[in-house]
Amino acid sequence: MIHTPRPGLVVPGGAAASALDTDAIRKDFPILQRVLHDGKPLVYLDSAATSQKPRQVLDAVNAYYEQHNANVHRGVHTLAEEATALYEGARDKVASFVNAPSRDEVIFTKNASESLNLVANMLGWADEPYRVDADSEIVITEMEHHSNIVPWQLLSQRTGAKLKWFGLTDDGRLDLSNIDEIITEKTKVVSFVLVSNILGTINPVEAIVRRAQDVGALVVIDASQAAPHMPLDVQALEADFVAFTGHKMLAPTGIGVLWGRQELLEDLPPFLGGGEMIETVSMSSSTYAPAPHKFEAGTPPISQAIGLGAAIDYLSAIGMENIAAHEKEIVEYAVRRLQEVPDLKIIGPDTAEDRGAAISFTLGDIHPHDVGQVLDEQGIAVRVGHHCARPVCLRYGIPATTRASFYLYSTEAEVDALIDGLHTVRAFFG
Amino acid sequence: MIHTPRPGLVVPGGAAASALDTDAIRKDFPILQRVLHDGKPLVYLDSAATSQKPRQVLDAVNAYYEQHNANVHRGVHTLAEEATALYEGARDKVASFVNAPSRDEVIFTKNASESLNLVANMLGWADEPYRVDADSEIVITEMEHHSNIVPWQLLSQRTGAKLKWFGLTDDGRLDLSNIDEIITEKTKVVSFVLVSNILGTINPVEAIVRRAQDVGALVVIDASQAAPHMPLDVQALEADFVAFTGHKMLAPTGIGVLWGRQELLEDLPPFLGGGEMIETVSMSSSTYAPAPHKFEAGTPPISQAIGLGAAIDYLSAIGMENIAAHEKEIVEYAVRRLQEVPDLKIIGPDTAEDRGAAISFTLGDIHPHDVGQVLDEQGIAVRVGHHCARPVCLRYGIPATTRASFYLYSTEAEVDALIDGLHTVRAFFG
Amino acid sequence: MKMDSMYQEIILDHYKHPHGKGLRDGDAEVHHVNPTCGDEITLRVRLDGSTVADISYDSQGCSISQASASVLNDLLVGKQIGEAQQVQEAFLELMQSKGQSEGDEELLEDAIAFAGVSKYPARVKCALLSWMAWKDATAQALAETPVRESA
Amino acid sequence: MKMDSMYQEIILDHYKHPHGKGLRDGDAEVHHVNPTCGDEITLRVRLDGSTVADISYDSQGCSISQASASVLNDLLVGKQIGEAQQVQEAFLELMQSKGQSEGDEELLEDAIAFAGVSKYPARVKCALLSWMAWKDATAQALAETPVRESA
Ligand SMILES: Cc1ncc(COP(=O)(O)O)c(C=O)c1O
Ligand SMILES: Cc1ncc(COP(=O)(O)O)c(C=O)c1O
Repeated sequence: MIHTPRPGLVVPGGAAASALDTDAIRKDFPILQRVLHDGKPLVYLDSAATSQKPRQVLDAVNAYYEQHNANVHRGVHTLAEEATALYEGARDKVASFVNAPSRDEVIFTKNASESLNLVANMLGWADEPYRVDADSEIVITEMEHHSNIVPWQLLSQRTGAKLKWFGLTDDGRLDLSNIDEIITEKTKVVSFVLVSNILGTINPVEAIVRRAQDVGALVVIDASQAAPHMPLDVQALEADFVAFTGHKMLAPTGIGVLWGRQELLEDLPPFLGGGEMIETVSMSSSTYAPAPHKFEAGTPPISQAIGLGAAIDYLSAIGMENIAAHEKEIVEYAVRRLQEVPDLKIIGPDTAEDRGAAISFTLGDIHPHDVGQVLDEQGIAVRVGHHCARPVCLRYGIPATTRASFYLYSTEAEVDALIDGLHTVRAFFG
Repeated sequence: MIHTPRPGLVVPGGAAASALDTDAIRKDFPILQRVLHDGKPLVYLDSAATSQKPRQVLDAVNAYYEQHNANVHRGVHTLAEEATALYEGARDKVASFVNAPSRDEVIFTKNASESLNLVANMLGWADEPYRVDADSEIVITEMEHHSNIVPWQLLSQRTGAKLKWFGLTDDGRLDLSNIDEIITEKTKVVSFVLVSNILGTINPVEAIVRRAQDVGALVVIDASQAAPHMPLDVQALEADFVAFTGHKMLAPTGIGVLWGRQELLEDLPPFLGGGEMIETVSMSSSTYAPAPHKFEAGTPPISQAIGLGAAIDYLSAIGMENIAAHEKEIVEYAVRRLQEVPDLKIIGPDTAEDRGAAISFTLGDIHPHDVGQVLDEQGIAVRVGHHCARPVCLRYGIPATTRASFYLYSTEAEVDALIDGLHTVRAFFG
Repeated sequence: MKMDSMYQEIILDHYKHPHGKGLRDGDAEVHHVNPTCGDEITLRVRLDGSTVADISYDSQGCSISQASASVLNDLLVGKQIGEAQQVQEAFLELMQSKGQSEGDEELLEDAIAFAGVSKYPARVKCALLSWMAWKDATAQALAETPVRESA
Repeated sequence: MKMDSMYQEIILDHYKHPHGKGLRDGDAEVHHVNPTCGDEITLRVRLDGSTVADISYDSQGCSISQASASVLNDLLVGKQIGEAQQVQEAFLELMQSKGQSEGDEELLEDAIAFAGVSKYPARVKCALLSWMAWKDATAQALAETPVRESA
């Protein structure tokens, strides 16, 4: 019933210099064998947008549908019990993956965006002391993904709360110099990204959390670009909520996670109402189930949670430390080689220090759309645009960037292909 | 790239008496070959909770992940274009399946519960004339699924609007005798279920819609138990919103649909904020994309929408008319045979007239949990409990029911197995 | 049949002929619901010093929840509170054993018949309903000891 | 290379040497954005009776959107509004043809070079940006005909 992953072998004692056996790993990902137009093999450098999926995850989902599919909870028949055990088993896996003190703190959502909206809405409808109202301030940063901007804008519009944010330094880091003016006694919530999807920056959690705790503000961390790439420990982060999304970490689309501190989940009001999230319903009023169910209205993403569980098994068998080491190596190599390309400018930190596996850049005045298109002709998939972080583009006065992003299956040979591709782009528009 | 379904052959000119070739259809559903404890073959009579999935749907999802997986929209690379075409192609399929005037009226959600919450929230934040406020009335019915009760209770608590509802007659139908008192000039929205998941009742849409239109109220129809089983035509229904859920109609979990009239979708405010749903974002404010994207924040359920598209292909190839005819035949047979079981009482209409494929009943004073458990020992999967419609149980003074529900793969032999099983239950607790 | 392991004779007996059913005077009353299946119980505890003088209840639900309330009454009435709590904990442990434990017969007596139920996650809550209600009511009775007349 | 069909010489020429770029006096001004990629255009239309007297624009974006604005200027300035609208409709049709149409060379002239772009859904919007802006600005100019001085 439970699938043990057979992921690419980890080179024993693998140091940073060769942390992963990417040859073996790549064999687990059917799509990486794909050949594009003109016989060009796929070079997939868009994992920050979404990751590819290993066979083991697809197998787990198929096995669920072919043998155990049923609606979860409330069923006494065999399939319903099996489906419930698999679904709740996935919750256990997520809880241990992020080192949650309790499995009941893990809420399944449809994606990170829903997780973040869930928090914003809970705080809008909460009682004191959590309630965000016209006297409150909400703090975010200028490098947030739109999914961690718009929910707070909506909350601010609907409650009258003031929205504030940390600006950015020229080298793509948070400007915390005015932290005491940004986070004040009025601040009810501070929400920020752990690893930026556009700049690649890894943010200094501790400094922000310390200040937020001093003023009694809740801390929400958007770990969408962290959970897939490095060990994540919600207790060490000392956050109140942590959001991430399955499809960027080998799991299917349609599954996200919100981890939240138990006492908060108990105190905060529900968001979506419906089946599964209730304790008892009469026509005039209802009471709600304890968390996490209180926040999971309707038939949950059952097979997607099971797929996420299988993805976590796969990642854990390889080891998040090893994955992080592998990516660091690739990023170091990529940062160095990219800077050899004339007119190329990295937007974000231009070293591998405190940065994740996404690198944005501009190439002279060739528009990123054109860069991406000509790279695609060579089989190289990169993302172009504002990467759902338009304020960052505004900040640096650029319309868009080209972004290459890496994952456990990425290789130096793929970086080389990218560099060659960029030379072709320059020749074409030169 | 697009998978043509090879569903069970339809007997040519199939009349109601033999509308479907269930032998052929059952071969498409791997799980129906499953054997449970003691070598008992699975008799799956719980399709109202969730349907099983044909190979064709699983194949479409696997093909997506093995060949085309990428995040949709905003990508210029080949995979992103293919994924976008498949995802948006699924929207086209849904639009034509429900006869929507425009594909832009089809919003993908995670399930029917989210669809219904989306409407309730839009109306709470809307401007006049749609805004639900303390002077407004909201109308539902006593036979709603919790997912069409709790969102309106929350809206009523949060706005001060008054929640009203239609009661039920003793034979499990809506009591519309006081329709003019229930739906009044103050009514802003009327939301009701097309086919009850607990009683099986098919409701008289026209009478309700007519009155709602007279007073200028919006009409929301919960078609979760209708879309899988009969032709659905949103234009003929004359509703403003129609919600349903993929997992009950052969599609994966994690996908729901909200259809809404275009001008309403244009006028109403967004619900979840984030990537994909915006037009342009700056730190201080944002503008939103046109519908449907305005209501689809974050990475959408891409593979799930594609799975739903494949499910619709499968259903359409068989023909919704044929499916309805087949189910009607099974229901007629089941209603008759169930009434042969001593002490068995059907909760809901006790004929096949205007009823769907779910039949609830009580069996003397044997608790449904015990009925379900003993049936499970014989390989028969039914659902027991309040079926997320507790007010119906309260109305009829029962703690719970046992529910058998049918679908295109159900057979009369399975009904026979159920009847035999019920006799065993009686003998056991007699 | 596999179900024989769930529906032991003893369970069916208690179900058909419940012991101590009905509401009588008590020091504390609680109402517990199993939202998954609608099983409900109103339960009262009467203490006499440190003795469980009576456990009375009104309940509706499946054979498992009914039988378990009856067994609860059988086992705990007349015991010292400390002993009764020990039995309650042993029963809780048995129910959470997922079929891995047979139960301590000396402590649990008839209640070991529920060992089979522990294999069925959806039914464990039914078996525990009355026991959790008793635990809750006892805690209340001990905390407040307000004598409560029957309604 | 497949991309040759998108990046025709003509397109690259217009991109590198855009015609009529810059903002001049107009009767109506619009600002259009392609949210998918951030391409932006500010476009003004000046009418002289029923003649398109000038189309001036300030834009940033990819080669396709830049070249398409330049071709728009080339083709429409000097035409009667009715004729210009015909060209605009033909261009829209070509771009929506998903690579199935070659375009009417007599009507579209240089603009048929964009036929290849129609195969790339993500780029069609780039090609259409200036044309939709022109359509919008012209409608405004015709509706109000308020003379607007350059800012
Ligand atoms: C009538 C009805 N409405 C709404 C729902 C909710 O669907 P979902 O759980 O997929 O959100 C269901 C199914 O559970 C249903 O039967
Ligand atoms: C940093 C960050 N936050 C949030 C999100 C939103 O995730 P999703 O689209 O799965 O909701 C993303 C990815 O798109 C992201 O990169």
